[in-house]
Amino acid sequence: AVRLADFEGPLDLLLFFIRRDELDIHDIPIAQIADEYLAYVRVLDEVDLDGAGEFVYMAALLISIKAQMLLPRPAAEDGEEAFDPRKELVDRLLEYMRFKEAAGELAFQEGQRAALYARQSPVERKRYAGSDDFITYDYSVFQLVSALKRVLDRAADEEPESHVVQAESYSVEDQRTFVLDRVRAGGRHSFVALVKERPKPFIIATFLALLEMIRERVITVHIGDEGLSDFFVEATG
Amino acid sequence: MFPELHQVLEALLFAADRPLTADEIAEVMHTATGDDPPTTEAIDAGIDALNQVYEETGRVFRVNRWAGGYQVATEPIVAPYLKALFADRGTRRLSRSLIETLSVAAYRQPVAKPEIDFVRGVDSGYALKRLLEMELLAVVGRSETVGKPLLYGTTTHFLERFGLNNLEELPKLKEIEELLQDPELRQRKELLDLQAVLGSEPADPADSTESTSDELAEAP
Amino acid sequence: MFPELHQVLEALLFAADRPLTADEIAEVMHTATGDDPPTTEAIDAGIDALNQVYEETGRVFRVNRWAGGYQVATEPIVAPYLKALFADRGTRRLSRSLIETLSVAAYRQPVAKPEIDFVRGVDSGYALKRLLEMELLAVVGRSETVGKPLLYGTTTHFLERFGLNNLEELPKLKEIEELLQDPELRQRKELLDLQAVLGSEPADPADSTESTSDELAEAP
Repeated sequence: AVRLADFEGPLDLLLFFIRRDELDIHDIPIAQIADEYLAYVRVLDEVDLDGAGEFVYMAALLISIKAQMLLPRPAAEDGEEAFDPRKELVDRLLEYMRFKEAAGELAFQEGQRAALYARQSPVERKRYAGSDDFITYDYSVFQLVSALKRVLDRAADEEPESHVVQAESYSVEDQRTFVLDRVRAGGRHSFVALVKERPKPFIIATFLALLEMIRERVITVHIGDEGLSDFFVEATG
Repeated sequence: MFPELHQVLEALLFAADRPLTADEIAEVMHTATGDDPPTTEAIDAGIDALNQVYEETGRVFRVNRWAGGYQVATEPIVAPYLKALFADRGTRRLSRSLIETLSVAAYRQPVAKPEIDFVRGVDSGYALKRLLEMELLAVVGRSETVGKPLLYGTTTHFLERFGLNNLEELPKLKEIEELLQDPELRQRKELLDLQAVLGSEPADPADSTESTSDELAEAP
Repeated sequence: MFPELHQVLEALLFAADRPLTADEIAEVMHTATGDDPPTTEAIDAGIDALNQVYEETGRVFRVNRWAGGYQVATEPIVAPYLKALFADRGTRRLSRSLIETLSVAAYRQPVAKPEIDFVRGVDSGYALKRLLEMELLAVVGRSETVGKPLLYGTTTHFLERFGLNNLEELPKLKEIEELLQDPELRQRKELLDLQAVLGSEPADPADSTESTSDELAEAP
């Protein structure tokens, strides 16, 4: 099964918001971010991705900070810094950013070194044999989740309240076949178009199938001008 | 007729499929001839001489110094051809979650899983397992803290894969202030803005982490 | 800037671990550049040109034509050195000084050199270096004590070599500690005990990480 953490984690989602809205990390509007974070967690929960629990934990933390922010704070004494309930989280985010930056440097180093070919020993070949841990991508997985969220919201709006939900289910495996049939024909396919006017279970299973196939490098993602509202997939060349 | 030192070095480094240390080379030479082996300095000078000849005569390989030893590898100019030759093996780069876990472990070593999990905000169990299997990390002991979790550290293979001679050559971990104020990052932010206007995404995946901080750097 | 034909040939033949045919080479070149590949005759002439340069510049390898393809191999003049390089591959047992040092490191990890030296009563510098090269030990950090010496710990390869699943499977020292209150005696006993176990390491013919002779490891 696909684990979201294989792509990105709860801290990345926070950084995603901060980056998207160009927020000052030292003055995060917690109330707004907490609500939005929760909305994303609901989506992750609905999709039932492995590891969503870690996001739930972070959402709970944000809500607790939000609550603390609402409490009257004692005025700062001279020479003392006012207590900011966000401080611990911000410190953690900053520390995480340091390592993300370092990881970027290492990845660069890895690329430089990878251009130099030495004789490869059998041991070396064994080390990396049959591994699927090499997917690299230059977008945030939360861009994909954003698109999913919009599609799901729209699907919910279109569904009449009284509508009796059919006990129709879609397996991730079926949706793999569904996606493969389309991308094999060639060209880039819009996620929105793939799941247009389909029921929620169909949308979710398709999304999971896509994540799986991205991880296995069966398909490649392109983020177009639509930015956060849609993305495109094509068969990996 | 006996070969000269630089010729012996060349032969050994060409035949080996891993980095050879000066000590190993000295040992091999002693075993082969029974003579006193050359000093580390002589070997190192011999390597320099070889590289100079390679450059002067248009060879497309060089002796590299990494993982505490010497290893011959091709120059970047021929990389596309070797990539094509080894298409089935691929020039595979570690995924984001693996390289992130690896960098936390590299900078914090010896480090236990709970600490890595905390920094990353996610369970790093799978990533650690894979990095151990790839021999980029190794178990190096046990922590004295509650539960005595295993401690992880990087391996010689890690140095080899990243072309580092030792851990001191790791890129310096940036201070937070640096991260938020780096003028280069500011510059890139302008580039990003321009790209946003032109409607294209930044192409370089290595930039994705930095672009996060770009936005922050510009925040009031 | 593009490499010349003979440079591409050199790179491919250097990195390949088997003979390459002219057809294979042509295909790789076509894949890498998209251009029409060179003819078999052009490739063969390129090989001749390479060999001539190798001879003129004193290289100790030549491109050989065998098994229906081309393969680089070293000249007979350096054969004794390569024999010495590969002779040590395989199943050598660790020397006594290496085993001793490894024992102390295994039980005390993460441990700094001064502590190992103290326990063994001799300088362990060389032994440590060899154990690091064999990837039985790895640097896992720095001590907080004076001089911030490096800390060493055992690797996954250590576990593999000694057939242990994890460090918990190291022979327990508890009984000994109960018996012997004298700390110095305990240390001696600790050594003997581990040697007894580690000295019976399984032979592993697939192992190629340690390729140096043990005799040198015994040197003072």
